[in-house]
Amino acid sequence: MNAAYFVRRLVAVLLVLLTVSLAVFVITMILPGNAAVMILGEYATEDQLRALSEELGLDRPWHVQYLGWLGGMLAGDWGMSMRLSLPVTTVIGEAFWRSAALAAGALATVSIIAIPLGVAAAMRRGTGLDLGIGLFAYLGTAVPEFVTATLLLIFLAGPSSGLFPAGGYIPADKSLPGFLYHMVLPVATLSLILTAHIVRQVRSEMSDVLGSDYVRAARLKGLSEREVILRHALPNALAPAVAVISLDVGYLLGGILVVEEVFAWPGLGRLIIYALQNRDLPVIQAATLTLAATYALSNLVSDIVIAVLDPRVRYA
Amino acid sequence: MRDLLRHPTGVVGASLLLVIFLAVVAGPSLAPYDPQSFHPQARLQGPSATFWLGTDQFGRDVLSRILHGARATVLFGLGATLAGVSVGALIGITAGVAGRWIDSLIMRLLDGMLAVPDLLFTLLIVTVIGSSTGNAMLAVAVAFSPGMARIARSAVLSVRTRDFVQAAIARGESRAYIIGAEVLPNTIGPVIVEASIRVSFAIMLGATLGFLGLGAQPPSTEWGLMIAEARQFMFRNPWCVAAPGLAIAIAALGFNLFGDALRDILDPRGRR
Amino acid sequence: MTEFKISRRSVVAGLAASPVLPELAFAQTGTPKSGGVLKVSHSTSILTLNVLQNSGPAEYLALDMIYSGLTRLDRNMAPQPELALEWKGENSAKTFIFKLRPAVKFHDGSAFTAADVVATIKAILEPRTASPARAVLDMINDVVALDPLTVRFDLKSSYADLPVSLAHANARIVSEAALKGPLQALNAKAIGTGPFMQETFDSARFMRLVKNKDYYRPGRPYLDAAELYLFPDLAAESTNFLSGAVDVMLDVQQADFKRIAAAPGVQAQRVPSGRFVNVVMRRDSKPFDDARVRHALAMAIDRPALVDLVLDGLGQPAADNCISPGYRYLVDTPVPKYDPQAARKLLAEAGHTSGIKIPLICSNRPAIRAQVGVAVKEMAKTAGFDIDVQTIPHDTYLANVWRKGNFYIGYWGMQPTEDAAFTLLFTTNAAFADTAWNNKEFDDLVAKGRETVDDAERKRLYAQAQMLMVRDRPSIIPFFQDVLTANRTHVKGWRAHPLSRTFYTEDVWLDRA
Amino acid sequence: MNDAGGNGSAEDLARAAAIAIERYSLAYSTAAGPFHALKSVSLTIPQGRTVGLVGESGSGKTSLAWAIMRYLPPNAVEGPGVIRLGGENLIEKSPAEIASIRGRRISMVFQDPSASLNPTLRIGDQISEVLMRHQKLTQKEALEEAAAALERTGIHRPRDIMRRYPHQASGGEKQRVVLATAFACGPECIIFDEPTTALDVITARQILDLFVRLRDDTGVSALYISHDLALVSRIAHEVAVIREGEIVERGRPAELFSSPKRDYTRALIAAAPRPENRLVTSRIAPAAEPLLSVRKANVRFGQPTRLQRLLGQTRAPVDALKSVAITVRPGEILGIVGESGSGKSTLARVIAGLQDFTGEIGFADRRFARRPDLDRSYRRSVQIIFQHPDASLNPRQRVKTILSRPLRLYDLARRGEIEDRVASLLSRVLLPANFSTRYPHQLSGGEKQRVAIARAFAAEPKLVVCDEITSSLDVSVQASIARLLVEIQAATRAACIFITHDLNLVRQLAHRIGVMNRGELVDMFETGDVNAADRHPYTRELMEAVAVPPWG
Repeated sequence: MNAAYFVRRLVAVLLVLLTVSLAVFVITMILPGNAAVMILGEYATEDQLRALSEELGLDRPWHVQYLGWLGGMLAGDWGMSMRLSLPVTTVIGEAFWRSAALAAGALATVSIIAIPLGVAAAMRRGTGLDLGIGLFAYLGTAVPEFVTATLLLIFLAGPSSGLFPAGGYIPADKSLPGFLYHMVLPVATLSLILTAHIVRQVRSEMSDVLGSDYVRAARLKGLSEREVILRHALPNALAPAVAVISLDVGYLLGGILVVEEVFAWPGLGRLIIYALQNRDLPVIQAATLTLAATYALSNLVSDIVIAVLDPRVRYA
Repeated sequence: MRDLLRHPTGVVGASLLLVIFLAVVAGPSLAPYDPQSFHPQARLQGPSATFWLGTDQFGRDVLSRILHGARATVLFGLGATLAGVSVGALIGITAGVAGRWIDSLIMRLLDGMLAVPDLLFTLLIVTVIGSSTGNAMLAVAVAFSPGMARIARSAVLSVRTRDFVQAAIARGESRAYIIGAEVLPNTIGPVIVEASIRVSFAIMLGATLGFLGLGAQPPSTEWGLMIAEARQFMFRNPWCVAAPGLAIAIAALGFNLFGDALRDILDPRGRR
Repeated sequence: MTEFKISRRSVVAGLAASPVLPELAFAQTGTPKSGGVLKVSHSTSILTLNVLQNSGPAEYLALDMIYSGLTRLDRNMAPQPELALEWKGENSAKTFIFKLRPAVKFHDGSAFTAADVVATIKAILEPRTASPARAVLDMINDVVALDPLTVRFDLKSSYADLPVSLAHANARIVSEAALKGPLQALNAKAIGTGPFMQETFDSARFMRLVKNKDYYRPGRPYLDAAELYLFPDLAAESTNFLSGAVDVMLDVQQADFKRIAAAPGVQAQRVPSGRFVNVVMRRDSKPFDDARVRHALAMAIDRPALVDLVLDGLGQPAADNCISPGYRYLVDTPVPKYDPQAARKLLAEAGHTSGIKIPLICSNRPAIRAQVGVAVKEMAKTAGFDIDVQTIPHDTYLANVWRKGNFYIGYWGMQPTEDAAFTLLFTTNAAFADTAWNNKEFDDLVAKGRETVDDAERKRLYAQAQMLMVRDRPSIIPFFQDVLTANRTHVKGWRAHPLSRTFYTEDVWLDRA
Repeated sequence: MNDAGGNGSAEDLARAAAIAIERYSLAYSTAAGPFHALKSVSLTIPQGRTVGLVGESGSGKTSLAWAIMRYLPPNAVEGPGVIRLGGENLIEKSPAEIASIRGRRISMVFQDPSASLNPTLRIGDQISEVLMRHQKLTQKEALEEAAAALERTGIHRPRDIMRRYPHQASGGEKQRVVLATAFACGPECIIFDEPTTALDVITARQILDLFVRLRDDTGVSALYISHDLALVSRIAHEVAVIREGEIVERGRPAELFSSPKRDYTRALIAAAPRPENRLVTSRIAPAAEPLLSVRKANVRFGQPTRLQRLLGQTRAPVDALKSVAITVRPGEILGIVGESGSGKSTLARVIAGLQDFTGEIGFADRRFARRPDLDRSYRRSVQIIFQHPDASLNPRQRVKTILSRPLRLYDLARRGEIEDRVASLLSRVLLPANFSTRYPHQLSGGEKQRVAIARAFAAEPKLVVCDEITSSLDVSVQASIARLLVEIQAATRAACIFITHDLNLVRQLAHRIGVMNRGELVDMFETGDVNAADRHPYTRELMEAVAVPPWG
């Protein structure tokens, strides 16, 4: 993996983030009913609204605000949250790791379940197992997250079964088992939909590989079926599978928004929904940028993993 | 068209879509009750002879609301995807055809917009232009256009290098003719396939917006909103959540299966 | 503690609509035990701890525990001594002298003196603070500390209910030192004199308050600590409460009340209150300038059915009179009967022979506004009103429609006094006037009522004011909402309060078997 | 069905034979009913002998290979008949037995070496795994043996190659690896499925020589499947011709070619291009004024842009054309020959105005220095025809639209005349008029190429550039297309640049031949002086590598 490739990719990520920051800033700038009204709420009078918006700098020309904001972002001073009167960095800092835990849990679960399922479906193409997996894959992608979350809530966390806590969060340092126990349902919801999506992709990648010339050549060399699958087919199907999973990180980050809202998981997703409803501009801008940065970096990481798996990319 | 019927997922997909299409077109006239009228005495009842799918918290007939809501929900999905596809395809084709710096500029912009997850991107836009069905549709369309642009662009690039386009260039055909008669007709296939699969995403995105209270607003009969409103009463009458949920699943499944079948038929290599 | 007696008439009205009602009057069983942590779940986030500015339901609970005011309302809305031991009004309630409780310390150890009271009241009266309490205290001309434990209030006009106004949730006493710094500092750090002290505050997740050992009321609070957990999703909150993970569910949704009440080990509480949704009809705009149109709409709404549909029976029909049961000077005004035909005839008389087509704006938060909007639209249809319900985001409503639109849905909590209720919306220069009623006779009645100390005279004045409201109907108030809360049976002393601003959490104890 | 030699019973013949196939039939069940790939085929491969199997695409030759290797798709339906390997009937073998036979007693070499090697595994491992599986060697021993096997193929620095990944080796090297793997376990028989088709002529010749050497060293019997009759005849002891699933004729190469018994064999032999039967009789005066003169044509690919240079990604640019100069005289057919990557296609694209270049193009009396300068009149008089027939026609247009496009573009026909002008164009390329309403996917490869030719000549061009227009067609179709091109060229007096890698074919129809290698024109000569002394060494090397049919 030569350094030039790495540098080029990093530059691309920075460029992407710059575009996102500009887009997010412009979008938040034209929010109707500005933040001051939201903060002071029903009891504010006109003069108070003006005073607060001056204080928040909402009246300066937008490009001045953008440069000021961008400068601040780079210098690590992400400003103060308008409603929570806490520095944005702390607000996002805490929330980010909680969402990261959910995302990691979901990605791990998906990799453990979706890849073997996809491979099995491809190897048993046309049999009952393949059709069953296909149906599950279609159903999984046809049901929105909040419906799956609600169903899990009723059946697995309801007073009758009481298997899992109905949402809520316990910090890992306080009690790790409690932390993991509360993660089960949110991760299950996210994994259900992601697995459905990825099984189909892995299945088609694997069936491509199984139909390839080099797998045929391996079989015609008299290698056992196990050797053909493990040494020849699987390694070649893994690289594209990783690429597909990294693309779905965006899908996952979207799903987190809903899952955190339903299961009261105080992560970045819920922070964004709160910020959008309360027009908390600095938090909206910073949180969206963080999510976009995570997604861009996850693509970079997956590129590296792919390079490790596929020599053709490594020695490009 | 007939090989669509020989294709298993195609048949299932097409039949589901037929049901949905029937609901969209004939829904309001088929509905046994007025979707808004209250039946206070029959609140939150399960399916019965009089109310085939039960009633919601105001005693309104769930079946009638689903039939009326088909139009709002499915046309929302179709409209958003159509708008997103046409805008996206336009951008993608210009990037593919123009090439050089225009292409890389557009691609950089698209990468930027694609870095933000679809749902978040839609939420941002809806918060800007206010939450209503129309605005939500516009937001989903804008959120879809980068993905579509990328697919349209790759379709154009793959066709551009084909010999029959090179032959046209060699003949000295005008740029407009080359794009119009040679490139475009051969890029429509992949764009249509992708569009039909994206309709299911659009429907689900719309439902999620309704759930977060940022999409369709009361008294709309959009299915996502119906689920959001009925969630408080789900323990007393699970049907008022299950029925619209099922409807969304059928619509999303229908478009998904149909899209996949279309892709297999159009892509001669046949992924099956 | 005094049990709360509901006047017979309001119970009957409430009962009519729902078959089973959980037992209301609670006997105090067992002797209170100290210790334990009370876990409370709530569905609205705690955004700020600035007691002068807050307005969120869960924020009132947290700040009621941390801060205390000069006086405090008991469940009969009578002002009880708190930081002020005693008070007396002079020259016909134009000046008041308050004697303060000695040897009280703030949580940071600093002493509580009259100077803190003066600083707090001045801060509230300062427009820039934008404190909701200013509306009920704007009759104060000056406040002076006579000595470290005595404060004198000089009022612009005599006002008998000053002790009640000083019990306002946002009129809690903040230390003078804290008020010297930037107001925003109060948002995240709260130092009061109340029974509990702030320990951790993570607004997105949970808040923990611990026992204030040197709280001025001996033996209180019983609890070691209280933890408030935020559940934005109602379904998740109710499931979590029923599975026993939390001890108290602050607000129960009407839809869930019956199910939670019937659950084992749960005690659901319901108390009528003055919280209402009103249909605002600006009189200075077409078509509501014609009284007949307003009366027609009033008759076109089936109020008992509305209570059933929207509140699931947990409330009482109202007669467009903002004074609800539970106020001292309530006048029993008849609830208009649902008579769409009469309404249609009245509309025709007013020139609208073919009915009226008009948009009704509802903010999307809280959801009850849109639910009432949709129900009114349906009910008024047969009376000839073709209402187009439009739901819009809350902040757009605040910025463009509230106090500007001619036909929209309002949502208001119960006020501590009749005077506060009238001057909130209906007097000409009310803090949030939006009906453009501007009735001089009504203004005089309220102003006189505020000044008279004699109880009988005040009752007569306020009765006349209420009759005027029902006659002119500045806005339609179709029902009053009950306050609903629920706790596990091992939680003792947790009571619902009509105002839901004061919670007496220091009296709560856990009867761990 | 005549049998080879016909002496002795089938059994004893079979015992001596490495592979004996008797009355074997095979059909594929498809949606449109069963497709009979092999119809009662009998074929014997004697011990230590090489049998060539020659047929066109779709003749069933590859199906026979799969049948022998017992690697049939699920929709295959086997009829009666027997396939014996050293006397054992393979059809009755269990999958486990077949797995142990494959690679040990019988192995296979495929057409595209780069596709049959696993891209994510080192080359050494892909050879050693066969040895470990069949010879039960340890990994170390297997790697040693693999290195030895590679050594035997004459590959230089075998240990270095073994550590590399397939994408780091050349086509020739990869085919040597595949051969080493096939010979590694000393099998009784090896099946070769067109092993040299994907390679350039010189490497192909080296691989063929290697095959002959290894075969003679090991005495292995072999089935060599190919569409190239001339090539097979040089290495096979016996040749069988297969057509639509039936073996039409078999015999020793010399007899077969000198006295073919069946018409199909005769047609196959005739179709194979032979330099001596010239298709072109016209003479071109050497001193004639050139129609086209290309001077100092340079094309460079991969020139890093300023931004890329900035970011330090300077990949070395590739010079596709290095100051090439050629001239074409009116009515002349100029042949251009070279391996893939020699720049011949780039030259074609430069002349047709599809590729930016530096240098100068002179046409008639006009000079062009840059691609954008090539105006419509130049583009009308210079037309190009591409290699792949199915890619050169717009799949969404009918033949009528495709052919009428040049007529409208250069307004050579008024609206009314279009219909019959198209008909005459079709008849000129020997296609029925009713083809005008068909879509490209309804035409065969040959028919599509005829439409492409018709489209080129519709513009009444002065010069037609043919870029390998016969390379992806079957042998018999190739011959007919070549003849058609020459007839039309003679009739219209248009000049033609005929680009190909097939030296035999170009010597049949070109007046002059240019030879290109790595972007340079290394040689240019009248077709007759092909064996003259002053030929460039590369030209001579090419001449030797090309198999010329043994007869005559």
